Amino acid sequence: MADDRDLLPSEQPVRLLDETGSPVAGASLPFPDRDRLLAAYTSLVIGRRVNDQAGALVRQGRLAVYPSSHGQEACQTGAALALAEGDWLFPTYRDTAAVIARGVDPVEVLTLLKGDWHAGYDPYAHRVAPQATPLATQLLHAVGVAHAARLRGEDTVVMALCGDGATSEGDFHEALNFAAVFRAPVVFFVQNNEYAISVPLARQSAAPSLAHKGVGYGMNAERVDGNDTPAVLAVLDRAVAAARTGEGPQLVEAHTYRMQAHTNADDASRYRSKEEVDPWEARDPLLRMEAYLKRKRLLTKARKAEITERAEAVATAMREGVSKDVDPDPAELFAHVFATPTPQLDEQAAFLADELSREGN
Amino acid sequence: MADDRDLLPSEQPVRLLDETGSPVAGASLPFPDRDRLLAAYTSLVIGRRVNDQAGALVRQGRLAVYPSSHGQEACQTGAALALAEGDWLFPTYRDTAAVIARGVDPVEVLTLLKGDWHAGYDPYAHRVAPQATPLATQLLHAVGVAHAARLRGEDTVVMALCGDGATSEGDFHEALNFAAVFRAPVVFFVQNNEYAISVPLARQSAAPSLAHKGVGYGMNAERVDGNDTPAVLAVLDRAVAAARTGEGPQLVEAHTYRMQAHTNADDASRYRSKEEVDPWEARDPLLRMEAYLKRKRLLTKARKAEITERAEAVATAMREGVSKDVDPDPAELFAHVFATPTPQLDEQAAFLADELSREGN
Amino acid sequence: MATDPTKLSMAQALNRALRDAMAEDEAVYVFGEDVGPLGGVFRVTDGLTAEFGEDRCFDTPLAESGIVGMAVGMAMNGMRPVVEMQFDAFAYPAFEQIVSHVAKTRNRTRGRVGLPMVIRVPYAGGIGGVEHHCDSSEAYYAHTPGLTVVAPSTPADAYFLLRDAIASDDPVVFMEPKKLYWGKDEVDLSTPEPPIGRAVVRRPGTDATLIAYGPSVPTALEAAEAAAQEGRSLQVVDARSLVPFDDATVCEAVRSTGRAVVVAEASGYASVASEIVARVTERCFHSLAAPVRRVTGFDIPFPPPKLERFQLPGVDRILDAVDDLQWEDQ
Amino acid sequence: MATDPTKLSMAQALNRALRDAMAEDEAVYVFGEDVGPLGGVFRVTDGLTAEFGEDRCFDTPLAESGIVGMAVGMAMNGMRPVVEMQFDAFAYPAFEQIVSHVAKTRNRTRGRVGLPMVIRVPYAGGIGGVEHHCDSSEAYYAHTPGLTVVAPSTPADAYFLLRDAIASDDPVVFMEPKKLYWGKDEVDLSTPEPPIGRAVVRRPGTDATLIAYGPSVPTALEAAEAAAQEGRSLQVVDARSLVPFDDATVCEAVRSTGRAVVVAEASGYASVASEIVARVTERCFHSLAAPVRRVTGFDIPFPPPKLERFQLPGVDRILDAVDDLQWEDQ
Ligand SMILES: Cc1ncc(C[n+]2csc(CCOP(=O)(O)OP(=O)(O)O)c2C)c(N)n1
Ligand SMILES: Cc1ncc(C[n+]2csc(CCOP(=O)(O)OP(=O)(O)O)c2C)c(N)n1
Ligand SMILES: [Mg+2]
Ligand SMILES: [Mg+2]
Repeated sequence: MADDRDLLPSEQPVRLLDETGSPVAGASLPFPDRDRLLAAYTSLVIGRRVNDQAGALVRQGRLAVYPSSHGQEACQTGAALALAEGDWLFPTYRDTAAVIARGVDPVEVLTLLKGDWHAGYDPYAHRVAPQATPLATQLLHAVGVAHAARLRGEDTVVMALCGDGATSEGDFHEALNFAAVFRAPVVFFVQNNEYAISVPLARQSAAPSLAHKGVGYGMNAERVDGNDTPAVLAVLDRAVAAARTGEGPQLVEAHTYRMQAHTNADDASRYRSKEEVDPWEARDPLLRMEAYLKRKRLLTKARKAEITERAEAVATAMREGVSKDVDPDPAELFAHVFATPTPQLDEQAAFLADELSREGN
Repeated sequence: MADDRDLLPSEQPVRLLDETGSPVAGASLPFPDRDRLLAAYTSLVIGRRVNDQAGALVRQGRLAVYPSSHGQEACQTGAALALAEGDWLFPTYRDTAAVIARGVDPVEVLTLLKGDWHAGYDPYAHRVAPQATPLATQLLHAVGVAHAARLRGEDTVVMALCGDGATSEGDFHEALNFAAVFRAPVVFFVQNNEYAISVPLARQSAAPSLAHKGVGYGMNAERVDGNDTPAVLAVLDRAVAAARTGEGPQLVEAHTYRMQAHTNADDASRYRSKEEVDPWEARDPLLRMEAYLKRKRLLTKARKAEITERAEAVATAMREGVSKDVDPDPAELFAHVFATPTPQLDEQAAFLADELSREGN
Repeated sequence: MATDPTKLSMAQALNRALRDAMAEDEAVYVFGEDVGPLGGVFRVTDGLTAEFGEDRCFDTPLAESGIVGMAVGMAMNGMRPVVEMQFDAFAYPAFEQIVSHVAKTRNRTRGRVGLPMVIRVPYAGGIGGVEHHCDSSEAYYAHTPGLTVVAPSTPADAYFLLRDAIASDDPVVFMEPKKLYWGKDEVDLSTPEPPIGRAVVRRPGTDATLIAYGPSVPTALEAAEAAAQEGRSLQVVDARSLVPFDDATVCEAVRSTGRAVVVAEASGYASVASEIVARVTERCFHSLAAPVRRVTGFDIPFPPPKLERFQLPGVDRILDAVDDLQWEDQ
Repeated sequence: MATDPTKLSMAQALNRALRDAMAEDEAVYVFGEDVGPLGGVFRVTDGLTAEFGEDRCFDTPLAESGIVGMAVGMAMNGMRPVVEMQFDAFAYPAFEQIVSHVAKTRNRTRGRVGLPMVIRVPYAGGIGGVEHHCDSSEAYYAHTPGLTVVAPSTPADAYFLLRDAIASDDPVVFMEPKKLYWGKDEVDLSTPEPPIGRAVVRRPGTDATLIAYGPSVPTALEAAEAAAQEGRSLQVVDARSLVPFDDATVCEAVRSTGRAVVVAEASGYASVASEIVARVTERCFHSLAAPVRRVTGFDIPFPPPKLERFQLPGVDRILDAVDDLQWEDQ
């Protein structure tokens, strides 16, 4: 009991870079190494490009909707890069860039938003759960996956993502509590982007920070500047290592900002001002990282061009893939409800097939 | 942010009396006054008598089941006595003694466990919500009642009770969070009696204490020795006053122990030993309080006899009332589903009436 | 309150109903996710915070059980809360509150504590929504004793049913067909629609009866129009009020034609459509020339946007079902 | 595994099924509230922690959404969790997990992620339980596409259905009729009952068919016995598997008698009984001499103990319904 103060997160979010991209003095964690920083930068650039490209596809009517992580790419990058191959990622609808950074084919990821099917990728291929829509529900699945791995003696870590709004749901509480009680190796990574659609953080919580919620579960918690890529990486690396080595679940809150509307269907001008948004432009994670790498002479022109090219290639593949018209087979509607369709589903499938054949489809 | 440490509850539960009933040195709160202490003692004695009588009624087959608060009477007393007349109490199934202490007729309270109807008393008469069975759900109702009162400018406080097990439910989280965000005048009073049926506290939480959960909501939290009547009263008085004067919701955890099985239907020997239970006998809230009052010469023989007599009168009324055979009218089954029965319910009521008349009922 | 007929979308009609109810009764409170400054993701609460202040229409933390549970407490304490669940599937976290408290409180307190509250649920498909945004969840509520459940099919109906729901002393689950939010229609605020509990014959007809509600009513009307072209006269009954159900109107309609098809978007198994088939058959058995047919969603999770048209009851499918009503026996 | 017929209560048969499944397949994990050292409030998990260790059968924090959500994750990761909801109404906090994930995961992942898990729900009345302990909640699950829903009516059935459920690659909601937990019957572990998906004719009969499941099966059998005394021959079909439903067996039975009564304890509106009436009528219309009747719970919250006998389908009520099947037309 004497050490419950250790459960309090740091007073200020961990920072390695200031807003101009200069290293801050007296940082509490070391910088990730050079290779990791370059990998992170690559992922940042691709993430931004993915967000932009998806936005364009929405405007062209190729995607119905896209919840962009523009401005949150440092978090997206960190979430993916902190994991080992055998680990699991549990993303939300906003974490497309993280899913792609983990290796999933962007076109498969966008199946959902294109409307062809629900989850478009194989969750087992890269150990990425389907993107979750019902808020906070996926956090419990993450605990289950982690607990199962632990019971089998595997050293899998599960990274479970959610937003600030989702922390208000009962499932958030139950997930953190189950993880803590069972010491399940989960890193709960909350991207606090200040909004849940139109609802500001002050309506979600009266706590000093969302990381403070860790105390109530006896869980280590940390806060990080979510637009500071090296810091996000360093904090998540530490959290993943702690979870992996049996220190139990970890809670990390990243302070970031949702630069765009909730989705293209949203009108952010109804609830926040340009004056509020503008200062965040200066904190852009990509600019900060680039400034740092340049200052450290880690980013040559050639390197940069190569990365930009890679990002362009991803965008092109995305554009082409998403623009391909797929005609999902209605018969599939009945195929996956159960491992083997019930007699009733067989009847219903036959009914539809008959209907379609009569329509000459 | 500099003061988030203030959110941490005290390192040790607040205590005014030690286990022998002597005042502890350096207590953080003053003793309640003499009249209040005597009122509390009276309520303790009645509460214990109510618990014993209900147990006897179960053995006689007059009550189907009774979840006893034996050993938790200090908490039951404090919860009722800390409230003003216009305040509300939201009890659980285990809080029969608190409900009675608030003035509700014991026989009406026991309607539920006798099986005559569900909630047997008028919740508006003493501002006591029906005893809640689905765990933690009532905490949200408490927030709603408090919020409504606050919106109307009333200075009502709502005392919302739950057990240690119930803190794991999503509704606990949502209730505390809503209360904190809306600054609703609710005192959440958790009776941590170490068990949820058979499940020990260690399976509910890995936090240093349940009071630590307040931190995650930015809510004042306190811990108290739940078998120390003056301390419970002092801590709840302070919490109620804080809630009433606009300081927002309060969380209080009482450390106590469920002396008996969960209910008579439970077999506690399956999950805990006599060795674990026995030491708690010495911490009995009634004995401690009595020792203190005697030491302070506040409890004369005559006074004690008078209180015992009052408790006996309550028990007698309970016994007689509960033993009266009530024949609930089946027609009532259809009367309260809606303010006005639907045509379908009228039909169903007529169907049953016809059936009964044919049976000669 | 203007009384001239005006053209309103269903979303606007609902907004108008909320405004009028809030203006008339200061016990009416509106809250939920994004219902404040944003005005709701479907703009049904647009302008309410501005007009009535932050106390009367406000955003809550993101937790549906919390929203419904808080509404229970406010209703216990003299208010008439109207809460919004953002989408059908996002009401499920509140299921325990709805089933164990909202539905049961009057009964369990022997009539002492009524809960005058409305739970608005934008529901069903037809808008190309992604998974978890298109569930037809009415059966869960309709099966639960103690809940009044209604579904409007026109802007005027939406206005008056919502006013009625807010005025009700009992909890009402108010199912709003999302795909009808934007369609405009004349609304004459001076001519009330029938109250909760009453079905409405939306189109007369003599050969067979279509029984529909909510999003399926316009489709049923379209089907009747198409059938008329082919010389078959279909009657269309809008059930509107799923609980309480208007047996009298529905059965009179079915008896008058002797044939019936129930049209509903939800998966058919153990659904409101099953109930309508069962109760109509029980009551009209000897007037029926053929078994009552159902056109419902298949027993599958709601499909992705590209496939949703196969799940939704369409005109052709309804007409096929009508063709199937054993006309050869005539 | 003993193969001699032994007398077991349903609770013991379920316990045996869990033990045998855990012994055979180390991927089977049992958890929930009080299922560990206590052995469950109904003792269905008695001895499992002692026999298989704390990893295989364990208590969780008190949170049903948590239990089901964690089971989803464990099932995703190679295990076969069997979770217990302590009582019917206490499964409601898990409703979102059940409807939005348990039921939909295989479908939404295009068949890639199956969830082999069992959710055990002790349910229904007849034991004098207080409010929230007696709900017949099967319709909520049966209406939800993607869930297999079964309800045993005998110890042998309980054993084999639970083994089947655990072996299933799909999630099964396993409804255990509480009032049948203690009744003992011969169980021959060497003679399997039919698999999930099959109804069983529990008693032959020629005049009318009673269709029941779970807690209502013994009552239906009693009614048939009483009717036999009066010279009427009632057939009793135990539906057992609510999803998938055995249309073939049930319809064959109904056609053979031309009259049917569906018996179920749940409130009737939009229930599994409604579905059975609807689908039997759709399929057997011209074989029916009278409309299929229902004997169900009234559309009221489950009554307090002293009044529950009026809610439960009883022998007399079933016989009255049979009398009502328009015998005069014969
Ligand atoms: C259970 C549930 N309730 C409501 C919604 C509707 N909804 C989708 S996103 C969203 C806001 C989420 O905010 P946050 O958790 O902060 O994540 P962000 O969108 O900012 O990334 C809401 C209310 C939902 N998806 N699930
Ligand atoms: C939602 C819900 N789940 C499960 C139960 C069954 N149940 C009744 S009491 C209980 C234990 C509660 O423990 P705790 O909250 O510590 O209160 P105590 O009984 O110790 O006073 C359980 C699991 C319930 N009533 N409600
Ligand atoms: Mg957010
Ligand atoms: Mg307890």
